[in-house]
Amino acid sequence: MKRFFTHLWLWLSLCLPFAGAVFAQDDHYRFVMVSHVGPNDPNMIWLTTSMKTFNEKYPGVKTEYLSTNEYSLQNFIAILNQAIATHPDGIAVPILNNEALQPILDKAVESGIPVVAFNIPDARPVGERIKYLTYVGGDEYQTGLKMGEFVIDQANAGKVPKPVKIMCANHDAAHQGLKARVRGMTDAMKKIGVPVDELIIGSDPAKARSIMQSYLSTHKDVNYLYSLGTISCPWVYSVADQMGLKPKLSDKGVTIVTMDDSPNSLEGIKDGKILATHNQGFWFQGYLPMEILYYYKRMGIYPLNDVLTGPVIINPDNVDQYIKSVKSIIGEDAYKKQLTW
Amino acid sequence: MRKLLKRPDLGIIIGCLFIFALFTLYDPAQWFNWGTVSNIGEYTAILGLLAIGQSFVVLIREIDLSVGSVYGIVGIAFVGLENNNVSDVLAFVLAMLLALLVGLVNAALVIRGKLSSMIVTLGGLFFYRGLIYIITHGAVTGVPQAVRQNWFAQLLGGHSLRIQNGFLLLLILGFLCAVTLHETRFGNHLLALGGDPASAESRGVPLGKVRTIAFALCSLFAGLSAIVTLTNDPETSVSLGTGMELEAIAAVVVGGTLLTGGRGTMLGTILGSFFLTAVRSEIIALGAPPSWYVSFVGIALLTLVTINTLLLKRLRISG
Amino acid sequence: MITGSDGQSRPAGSPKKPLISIKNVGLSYGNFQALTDVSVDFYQGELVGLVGDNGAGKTTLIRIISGIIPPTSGEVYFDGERIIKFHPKKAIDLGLECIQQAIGLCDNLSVGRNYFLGREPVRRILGLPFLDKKKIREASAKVVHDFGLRDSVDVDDEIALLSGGEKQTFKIARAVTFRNRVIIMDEPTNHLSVRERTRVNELAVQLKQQGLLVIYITHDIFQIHRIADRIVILENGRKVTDVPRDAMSAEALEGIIRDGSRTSTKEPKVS
Amino acid sequence: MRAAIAHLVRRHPEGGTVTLVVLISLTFAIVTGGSWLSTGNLQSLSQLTAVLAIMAFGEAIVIATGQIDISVGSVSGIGALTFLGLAPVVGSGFGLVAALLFGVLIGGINGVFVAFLGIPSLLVTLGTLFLFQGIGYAVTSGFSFAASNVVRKQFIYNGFGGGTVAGVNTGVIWALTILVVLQLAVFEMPVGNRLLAIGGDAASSFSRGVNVTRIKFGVFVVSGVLAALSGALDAAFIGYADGSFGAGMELSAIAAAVLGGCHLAGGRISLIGTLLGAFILRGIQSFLIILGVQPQWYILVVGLIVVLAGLADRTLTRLVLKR
Repeated sequence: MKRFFTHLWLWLSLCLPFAGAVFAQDDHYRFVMVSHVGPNDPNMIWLTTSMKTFNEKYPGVKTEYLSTNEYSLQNFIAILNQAIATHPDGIAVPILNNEALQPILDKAVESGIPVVAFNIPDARPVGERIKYLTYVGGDEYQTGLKMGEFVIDQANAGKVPKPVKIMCANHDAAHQGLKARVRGMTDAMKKIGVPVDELIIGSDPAKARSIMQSYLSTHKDVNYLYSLGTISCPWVYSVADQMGLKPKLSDKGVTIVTMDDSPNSLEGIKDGKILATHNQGFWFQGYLPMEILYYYKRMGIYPLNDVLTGPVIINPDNVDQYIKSVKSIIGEDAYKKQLTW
Repeated sequence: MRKLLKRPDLGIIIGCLFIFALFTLYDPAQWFNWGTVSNIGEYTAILGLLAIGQSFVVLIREIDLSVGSVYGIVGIAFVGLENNNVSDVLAFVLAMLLALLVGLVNAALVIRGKLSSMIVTLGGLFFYRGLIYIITHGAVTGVPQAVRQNWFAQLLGGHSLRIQNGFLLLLILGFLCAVTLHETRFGNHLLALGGDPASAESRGVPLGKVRTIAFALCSLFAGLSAIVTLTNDPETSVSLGTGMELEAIAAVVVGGTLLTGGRGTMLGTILGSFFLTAVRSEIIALGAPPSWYVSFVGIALLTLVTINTLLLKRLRISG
Repeated sequence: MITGSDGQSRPAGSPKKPLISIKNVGLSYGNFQALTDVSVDFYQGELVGLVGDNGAGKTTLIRIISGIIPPTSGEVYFDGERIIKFHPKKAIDLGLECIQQAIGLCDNLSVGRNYFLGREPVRRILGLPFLDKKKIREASAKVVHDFGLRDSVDVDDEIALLSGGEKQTFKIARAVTFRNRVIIMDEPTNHLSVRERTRVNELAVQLKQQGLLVIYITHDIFQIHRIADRIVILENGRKVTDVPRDAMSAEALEGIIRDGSRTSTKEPKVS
Repeated sequence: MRAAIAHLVRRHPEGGTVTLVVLISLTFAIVTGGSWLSTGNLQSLSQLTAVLAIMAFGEAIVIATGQIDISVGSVSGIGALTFLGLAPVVGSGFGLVAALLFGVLIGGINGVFVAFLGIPSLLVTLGTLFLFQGIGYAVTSGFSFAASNVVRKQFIYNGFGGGTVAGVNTGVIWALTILVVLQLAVFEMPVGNRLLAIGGDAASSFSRGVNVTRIKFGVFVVSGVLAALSGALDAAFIGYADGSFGAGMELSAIAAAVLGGCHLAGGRISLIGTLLGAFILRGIQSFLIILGVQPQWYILVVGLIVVLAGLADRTLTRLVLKR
């Protein structure tokens, strides 16, 4: 956590003094972010919004956001290959899988295209890992692990019930990031001997609710629901509520934890519907890779360490502050529109 | 008895009785539980409405693969309009007009363009989903609390006597459609067209009109199903309705309607929706591995369709 | 590959041994009896008229003989050998050609490919069977020419470009030009002009004279009475009459058909 | 003039698609200032086209008999998972054989239901689509499906999609080989004549002695094998596979076949057209990426193109069959 802030502040302090106007006008670069965060993931808007901010600062630089429609490594690689074939001046890309991406990205780097990893790192040490400049983002496994540890802490403090069994609601069966979150949660719960189930709910709301109801009606010992993405968080709550499982935060009934800093998660915490959520700094994940690529192209410098933007746990103690910052970035109006409680 | 044996929905009636008996014997506590019943009822309503629409199209030997995407786009239009301070009734009307438009476009391409409905609606499946992605940019949207509590949202999404209104709506519309299908001239035309288009035309059935109505009804039911879903739980996402076209077709066919047209019942379609929902629900409840239920839906589909086909063969032989 | 010809000499008169022998054949769809206990023999070198009203079971009987459906009871012998496996392929291999009313041509295929469908001539290249397109083209072009179809018909064009009459003529031509032993014609003169009809009837007689067995199905007793050697009448799935042509007049035979159909009104029909 | 065009189209159902490919390629090349035709893009495009085309060939063969196979997406996923799951354990040769055997097995299941039990193919393959998708999800939650460095050096792995020959992915060579083989089988051999006959009129072909059941069964097996091969080739190219592998590809494969001039009613197909159809679909995607358009527009454009291609094909056919 400390490292995260050190680097973050370092970078922000580096970025801000150079107003875009100083030299941006005569630089014509094209940076591409190839992403698996598609339109079925509400976080996409954070990435695109932050890239827009970057563009306002450097009007001469063209940025493009390319993503698959849903999680699919196969399609992702197809798009990545085609993006590389256009010879952009820099690429930002999540390392969905080391083995799959190594040959492609190493070749891109060799051909002179700088690469910045975001959202998912290559976990191997520098030297062995893919030759990207640096990594900006959180860590999916840590995200699950830290949330598990937070839950145990809170339960020990008596604020919430002790976990008996945990259900992870997974809306995308193929998404490796979600699976890593489940592994993190499972490992955290192993320490206190609590079983963790993963339920594939699919991404259609009606079907997802039906599937969860079926599961919960017989797995009555489940008292923690981990919604692995913002998208499923309101579904999880409404199902638990309809089934009379008392999801409202207290030391009884079921407790819900979720992921990401969407208005739904934040307002959910504020209203006491959700115990906690995670933020992995999606705004930074969109913005910083562009800055890093720009600095690299312009001056040949780049941070030698990874820039960790998360995980950060958002809970009732810090949620108000957080809501303010979110509103300042995406705007009051968009914030309200995305709210589905 | 002979009359019963000749019903196209015999297979699904047996299937439903079978799972009913099986689940009753195996897991009565879970099965006779209001939570389970209302859960199954809720999704049966959504799937059933989609499937009723699909039935009309399947009965005339066509298919509509676009219903999942239409469900999505109509739902998103409905919520989007409500968000822009359009009153909910007006939003409903406009969203349903959109559905109607989609149905008419499908019908026009099939009739005027003389295209196979599979091509037309496969195109629609892609097109409307693409439109959803582009319009929403991936944003999840909901409707304000106030709108959700008013009478209209309650009418479609609320409960009466602890039963979802959506489910009641399914029963009412299912009954009306069954009457339309078996007791009216339009229904007769529809079945004739499905059974033998050439003969139907020679007997003066207005083929174009019947086809147009069938496609329009299919899209309208898809839209209605989406709105029922969203008044109950008003959250849209780009994946709203993905893969629903396949489930709807599965429900229709499991319910005994022939893909070759002209034979089928609305009761069968509703029971088909119930069957798929109930089986999936029980499989999850019984603790099947988390992703295996996808496979079980496939197996259920194969089994019932096989039974239906074999029954039909026996029937054909016995004249 | 398959020529249908067994190289045997074909005497003009009827030999003692039947070529096709049908013994007590029955066929039922559930509780509907399409054929009941039908026994009939067909001999080489004769032209048999198979007559009956709609739904009498003519087409069903033909479908059994040409291997499309197996009977539910009874036996079928071809050239003294009992048929166990019913499949059109087997019938064609035995030298039996059936010209059916509705089916027999695939609209999407070219004239040449339709001509040889099911018995395509091949050239072996590296042991693999490749279509001998030259042979297909030449053989089918000859047939088209011999049977007086339009000169503009290109054998590489889809058969869908032919008119109904042309298609019927082509089917007959196909059945005739392969050297077969049995030709079955199911209502061959439907859709044909008067002149074409005469030609078909002449052809049936010619084929018989060449020593083939010709089974000619029709409901027009007067037409068949002029050319057939023997008339078999089916009614409600039963054989009611089996007489040499000279034994009864066409009018008398028509009477049998008319009387038979009066009792059939209660039974469901099979087309 | 019209007769001449009609004649041309009659003999070459893919004529429309060829014209479209030329037009699209020219437009794309000009609009992108030549970068659509860059070596890098063509390399990536050819690999993508090959994988989709192999699947679409199988689909086209099924469509030729008037059936449809929508399980191919799941089958290719199973093929990919089997190949990469077994390659590190038993070597890529056996892995590949196992993957293809699974293709045969699933194709065989489809074939039994369709050909022997007479159940509509749309439903059967819908069932197997769900069935094997679930199995794909289930197996990927416990095992790893990545090509190790040892596997990546194996000859078979490189020969089946993992490597390149003269800058061209080996998958492309397989696609072309399969195209030649199928083209010969469908248009130059008796079996192809019978296959098309079944699609045109199953009852007539049966009456001509064609073994309809066996051929219907056979096309599903072929489709299954090709789908599994297509999955294995792409998995070897990527070096990793997950549960989403092949998801949704069935619709692209059908779209490629329709674009290529295959009639869904059966009896009239073009394999060269199918290859070009796959090329168009993939080409549009790369075109949009070069323009910097979000790929979400892609499926919208695909939807439009499928319908427009259907309309164009319809017009051509009407022209052709006018007497």
